[in-house]
Amino acid sequence: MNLYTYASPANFYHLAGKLIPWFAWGAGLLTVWGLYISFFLAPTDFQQSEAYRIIFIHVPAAWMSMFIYLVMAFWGAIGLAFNTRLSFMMARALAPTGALFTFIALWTGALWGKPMWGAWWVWDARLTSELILLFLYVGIIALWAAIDDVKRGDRAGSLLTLIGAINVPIIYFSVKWWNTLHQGSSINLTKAPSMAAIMLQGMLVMAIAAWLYTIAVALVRVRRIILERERQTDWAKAILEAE
Amino acid sequence: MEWASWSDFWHMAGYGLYVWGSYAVTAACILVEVILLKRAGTDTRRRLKRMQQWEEQ
Amino acid sequence: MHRFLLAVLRRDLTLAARRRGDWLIAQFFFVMVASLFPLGVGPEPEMLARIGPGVLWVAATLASLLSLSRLFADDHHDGSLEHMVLSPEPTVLLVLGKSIAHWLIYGIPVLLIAPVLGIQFNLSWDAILVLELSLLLGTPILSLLGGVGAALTLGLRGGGVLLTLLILPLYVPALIFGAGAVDGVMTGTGAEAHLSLLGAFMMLSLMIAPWIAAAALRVSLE
Amino acid sequence: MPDPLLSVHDLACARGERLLFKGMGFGLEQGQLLLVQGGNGQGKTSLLRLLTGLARPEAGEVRWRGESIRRVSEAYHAEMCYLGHANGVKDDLNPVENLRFADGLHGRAFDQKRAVDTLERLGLSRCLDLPCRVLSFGQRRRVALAALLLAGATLWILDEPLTGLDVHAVALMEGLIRDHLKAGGMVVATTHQALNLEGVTVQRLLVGNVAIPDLA
Repeated sequence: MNLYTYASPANFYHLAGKLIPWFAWGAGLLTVWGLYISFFLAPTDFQQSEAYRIIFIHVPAAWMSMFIYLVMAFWGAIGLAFNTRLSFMMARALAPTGALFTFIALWTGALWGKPMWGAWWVWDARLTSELILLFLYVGIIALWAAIDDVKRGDRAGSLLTLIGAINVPIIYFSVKWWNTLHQGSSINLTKAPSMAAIMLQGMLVMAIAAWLYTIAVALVRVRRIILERERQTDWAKAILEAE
Repeated sequence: MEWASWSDFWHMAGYGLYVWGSYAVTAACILVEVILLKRAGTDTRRRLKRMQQWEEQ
Repeated sequence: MHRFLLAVLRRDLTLAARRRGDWLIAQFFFVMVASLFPLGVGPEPEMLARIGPGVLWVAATLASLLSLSRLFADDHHDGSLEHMVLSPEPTVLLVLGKSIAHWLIYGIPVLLIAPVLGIQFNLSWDAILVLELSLLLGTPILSLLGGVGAALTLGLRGGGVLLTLLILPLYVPALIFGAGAVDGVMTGTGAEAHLSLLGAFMMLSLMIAPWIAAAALRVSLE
Repeated sequence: MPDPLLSVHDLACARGERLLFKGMGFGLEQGQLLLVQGGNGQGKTSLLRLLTGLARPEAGEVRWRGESIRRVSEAYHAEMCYLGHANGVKDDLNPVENLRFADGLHGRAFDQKRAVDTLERLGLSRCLDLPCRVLSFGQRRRVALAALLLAGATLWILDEPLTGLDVHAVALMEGLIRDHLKAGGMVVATTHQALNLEGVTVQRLLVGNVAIPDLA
């Protein structure tokens, strides 16, 4: 079992400990740079005036919410296929941050939508799938919370993540299609306004910052989970005693 | 530079509430997550240590 | 293989026949939820016809959840679920059999009751016909996906509520296509597209859900 | 040397984060009985569930005819029958119907006469047409035993088969096990009670570290 030794929780615990500061500092610096671009370099949009500056967090948060879900599904599938404990722990460590970004995407979406379309909430495909994604995150976290047995929880949560991963694209397209049929809501959200290169750059910097932040937070969380699950082993005992 | 003054900056051409509402809530969310994470970390370590002491007796 | 499937079906149907109260509750729930809406939104016929398809679909969805929490729980409780999983046939067939049995016990009565409720909601005959077709294609989805939720939450405290939380988001496409089909025929845009998408979603659920539910069931029994 | 019919290799089992046992290995041939012993919470039931294939081991594997039971689970389950703490008897059905559905689910043709004979042999002749709900715990256990007999499996895995049985039923159970072993069957069982099994070679397996006095 080669995979098993490489993915050994003990090694990973120490590796993660070394990596966390790098990711955390990287996230902090990039956030500062991203915020500088968002507020001082990016020009006023001629259509949306200053309100568009919300997209510098809205779009990265929406990207992250979906990306984290896919990564969770990936780790879950790896765990189910190869029975690697660490992949389940990664999936668990990512979920709260994924839910957080989903919430941020919804919140900022509402605050952006109000001045732009005159409504806090519209049932368009992206907002609706984001809402369903939040429900999925909450469901997965609730399932983990309800199952005391670690092994069962890991596998059950991963199966739910997988079936959700199949379902989210279907939900997106069904809502999108549903909207094109309902003539009542005439708001067209799919038309992207022409975007200045500097705006795109700001969004990308913020997205990378969010990405590094997610990695840092997930590593902190996975270290805690590892320690909890491995507390019977000698190396974990040594760590606990040293502190 | 887009802004003539600080009050211009906070005003955001009338969209201040929306823009700053977004950024403030995002910052608060991340702050809460980091604090909770820190606290959960120390709690877990303390609990595990306590259990270890108990088991060794 | 099909003999095993038939055995599971016959067993579950016999058990349901012995305990009629259990599945009648779900049907009464369906009727009651649907009847509460006119009281809440007012009796104007146009308004009722407008919301009717959605209300009936949501009520059918909730009623399916009510009966799904029992899908594996009773057999788990008396140990017969373990015996069935340990039979020489694959678990996926067992799950498929139990999902089909659930549909026969819950879905068919919904199909029989829905036209009556459709009349209450002032739906036209065309709309009622399409409602029936959409439920015919859509309720199996509820039974199949619900099997996944029932397997995942097997034996958990508060499993019924958790099941609702896990499965409702997955039902969204069925709800959209199902209620949309009836809407389509009422607004004159036609129902064929909705119905064929609903059928496609049903086929997809049929191909994927039993496998995931079988895996979940084995995980839950460990 | 070929593997015994049922063999266990380097098996480890954990409950939660606690390791119950590891490095377990044994083999069982036709006509042999394995008595699993150990105190409460030492992992007897967990071991039996590993043997059935319901639970998955932390490490190691269980083999049937030299193949991992994960790979040949369908063939294995056709030759194995498990009786756990719960009887697997449906309260809403009468004993005969219970046996009929058990047969159906295992792909066997139902033989009404044989089922009734077996139930009568187990002392249930007076309640053949009563729903199992009204039967006592011991009587329901007998229905489960009838299903075990009718399954015609080579390997019986019995978790506390004597719980809730009266003296007659215990004697009956002992007879059934003896007959099964003589006919070339195999039994893995846990029990807290003494078993009278003269003429049978008993293998013992101690799970955990709490010694238990001889029971058979």
